[in-house]
Amino acid sequence: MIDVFTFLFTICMLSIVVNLGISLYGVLYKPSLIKKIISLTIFSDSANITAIIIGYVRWRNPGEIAPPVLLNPNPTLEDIEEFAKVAVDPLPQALVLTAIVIGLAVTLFLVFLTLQIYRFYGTTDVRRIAKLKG
Amino acid sequence: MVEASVIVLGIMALFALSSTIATYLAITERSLVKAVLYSAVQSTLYALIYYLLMAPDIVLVYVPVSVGLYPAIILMLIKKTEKEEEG
Amino acid sequence: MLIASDPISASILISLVMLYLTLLLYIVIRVLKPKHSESSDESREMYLGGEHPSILSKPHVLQSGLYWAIVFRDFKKAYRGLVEKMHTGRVIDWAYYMTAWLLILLLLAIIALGISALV
Amino acid sequence: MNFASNVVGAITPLLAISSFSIPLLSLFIKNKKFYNAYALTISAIALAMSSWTFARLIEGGYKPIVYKFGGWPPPVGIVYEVDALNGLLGLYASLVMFIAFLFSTWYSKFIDDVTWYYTLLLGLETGIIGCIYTGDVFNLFVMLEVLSISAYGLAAFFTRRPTALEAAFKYAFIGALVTTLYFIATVILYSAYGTLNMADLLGKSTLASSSGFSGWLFGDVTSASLAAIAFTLWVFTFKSALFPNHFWVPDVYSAAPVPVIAAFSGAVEITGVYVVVRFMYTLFGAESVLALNGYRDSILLILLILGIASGIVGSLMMILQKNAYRLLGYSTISHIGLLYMVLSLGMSSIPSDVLKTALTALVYHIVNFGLGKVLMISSVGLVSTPTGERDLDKLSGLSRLYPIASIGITMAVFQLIGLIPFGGFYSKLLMYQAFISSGQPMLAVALIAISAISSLGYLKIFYALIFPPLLRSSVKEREGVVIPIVSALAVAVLLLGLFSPAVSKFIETVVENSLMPKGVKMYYESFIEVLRNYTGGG
Repeated sequence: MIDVFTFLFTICMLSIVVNLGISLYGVLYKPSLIKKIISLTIFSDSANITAIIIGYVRWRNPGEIAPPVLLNPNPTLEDIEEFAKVAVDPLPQALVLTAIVIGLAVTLFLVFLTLQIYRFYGTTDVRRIAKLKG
Repeated sequence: MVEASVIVLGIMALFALSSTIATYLAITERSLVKAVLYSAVQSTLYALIYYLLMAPDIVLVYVPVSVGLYPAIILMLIKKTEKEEEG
Repeated sequence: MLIASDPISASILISLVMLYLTLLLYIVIRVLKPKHSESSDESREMYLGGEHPSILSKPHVLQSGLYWAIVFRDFKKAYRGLVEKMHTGRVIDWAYYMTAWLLILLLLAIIALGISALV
Repeated sequence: MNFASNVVGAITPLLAISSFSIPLLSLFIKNKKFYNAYALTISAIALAMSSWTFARLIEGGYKPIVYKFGGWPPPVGIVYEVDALNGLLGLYASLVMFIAFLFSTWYSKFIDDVTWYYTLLLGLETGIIGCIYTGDVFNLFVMLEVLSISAYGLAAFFTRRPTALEAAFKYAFIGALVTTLYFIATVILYSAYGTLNMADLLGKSTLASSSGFSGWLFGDVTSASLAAIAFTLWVFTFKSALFPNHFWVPDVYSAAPVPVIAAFSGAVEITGVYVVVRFMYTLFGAESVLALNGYRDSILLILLILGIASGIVGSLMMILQKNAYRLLGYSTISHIGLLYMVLSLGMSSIPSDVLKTALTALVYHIVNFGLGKVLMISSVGLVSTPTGERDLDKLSGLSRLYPIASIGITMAVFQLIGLIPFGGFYSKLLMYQAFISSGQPMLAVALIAISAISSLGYLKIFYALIFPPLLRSSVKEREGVVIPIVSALAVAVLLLGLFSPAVSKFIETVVENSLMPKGVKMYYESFIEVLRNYTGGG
């Protein structure tokens, strides 16, 4: 059974890494600014999902798995131990929440910038936006 | 006998693979509107993966931002600028 | 010689180099200093390293004309590479250099891991 | 000690809150002078707090000060850990930012919307101080984002100038990519070590290599460290504008507001250098897992080569420039190259006293270069701002209107080239000594060659602004606060040189207590002490 787990997880990780690579290519080498924005959102989404997969500690202790929410309002020590066994790691989720919010701000700024650039240069093709050189 | 968790994991792997296809299409597609749609598909798949990975709180934030807000803003941007990517 | 590790001799040495440099720069400035009188063919050649002759009618040497002579004579090839291949102002051209640097870093990591796996 | 740690923790929240409250205040107050005074006061308070912190550090024998956010103990909560190095650099950065704010009070005459400007500039200072003081890898990411977003906004501040927009997009797209990459690096580190605290990482990375155990959470500690350091180095060489990642600097410089340029070259890029030093010497030192199969050595070697390349390319491109600030951008790149050249002398083959000289030269040169550059930018800014021109041809002779600017430019050129009574000479001398005693005289030759080539570039500014007679009739603007700024900085660079034995001795103590093995041990021990206090003295 463990082999199937590892295999499927590897597939997940691998496709996310491929996503990262493709979107990295998109941000760096695609000439259209809008395409760059789209690639950038995909890139940060993939980074976030990497963090979440790492926080999903399924392979560390196979068995039950639950969101990191403690249901019992007055937990005993055993409750907490049991909780720590089944819960996913909450820290990456907190990190991802922060990253999503920051990414939103950056994307909005980039959209505004692209709009302004289109107003001045009449294009969103980066090969033609090259007044500053040398 | 197949465990339920293996099925969940299998579904997740399937989603991840299809998200790769969606990403590839989004990057290579010439028409920007279609590219946005592909990236929305990819975001939806990611949201489902988040759900399977026991992160419902992320889903709650991620879906409005990445599936709703980003495509809307970028579509607005496309409407004001260019619809096609140049060669 | 260059290999002077104690502070005093290094200090003297570097000061000499600096002095030499300053002298050199001073000479360059003196040679290129604008002359309001008739300019000889020689100085004309100094200025006109690729510049339009109209700059001679200006009361003093403009920025753009000053180093062009030296630059064009000595660093022509280097500058052509730097300006036309590297600092083109297009983001896509930078991306090649930037990814090359990232790839070097990752490649080194993979090599280091590979060696430890082999040994 | 407790109070000192609270002061450390209070600096960034103070800056952040005062930054975000400006848009609110702008609903009620429209007066420009109010915002000038407000921002200046806040940055003066930040400067006072960081210098007070550094004074406490010296008093306590350079024992690192740890601040726990919200009282959460490390490694669970976020901590700020200030040792001698980041104490000094935090003081330095807040000084540079204070000068930038002081200059802004003069510069604000020429810009329309002051509120937005000060919001972003205070945000930038928050990011810089946060990045420098933090003791947590993920908090570094957050602060890096704060810094970056403010920096993009400031680069695009003149939204009506196409060049400003172009520069901002070039910076912002790759900047956003780069910070996301750093996020991945932190996640990788967390996955392998199960911690985000810097001191904890330091302990675990050293332990892992000596005892050979691995695989804490996910994957292998060694491969995770290698991947994380690869990404981190790429990110922070972009932020600090090392050679292949330097392209954004001249573009941003040629279009941003003048005080922002001073802040960029004095503080933002130095922050990048600082983080690289922190990662290469504290987190992943010579004893850590990174030393596996010579990976750390080869990375340092590549950084050395890139440093030389950066110095040469920067100083060659300087000669070609027509825009005054673009020229200064390339000069920054060339100096960053010099900094990376001494930074990378930590290979295992180099004895530790040479490394100590090299790192002393590094810190000394950071201060020299930063103050010289700020002096240069404020002098050139005084000349160029009233006309609105940045072209050297169009500025020719204009500094004859402003004698103080001529003095400032002259002193700054001497400082940046490294002439003898100025500080720049002595830090280059230290670098020279480090190169020679490391047994690589070619590096010393490269240092001299870079200084020589770049002096031609500085001469260009000199020659354009000071020598030629004044051609155009231009209205003279009142210098106001620029006179004290320029004269204070000119005196400062001179003093840095005249008292160079004392200064270099002091910096050597700082380096010894932060980056050398003794200092790294202190960094780790104060983390352990905080942890022990929390768990109840055990």
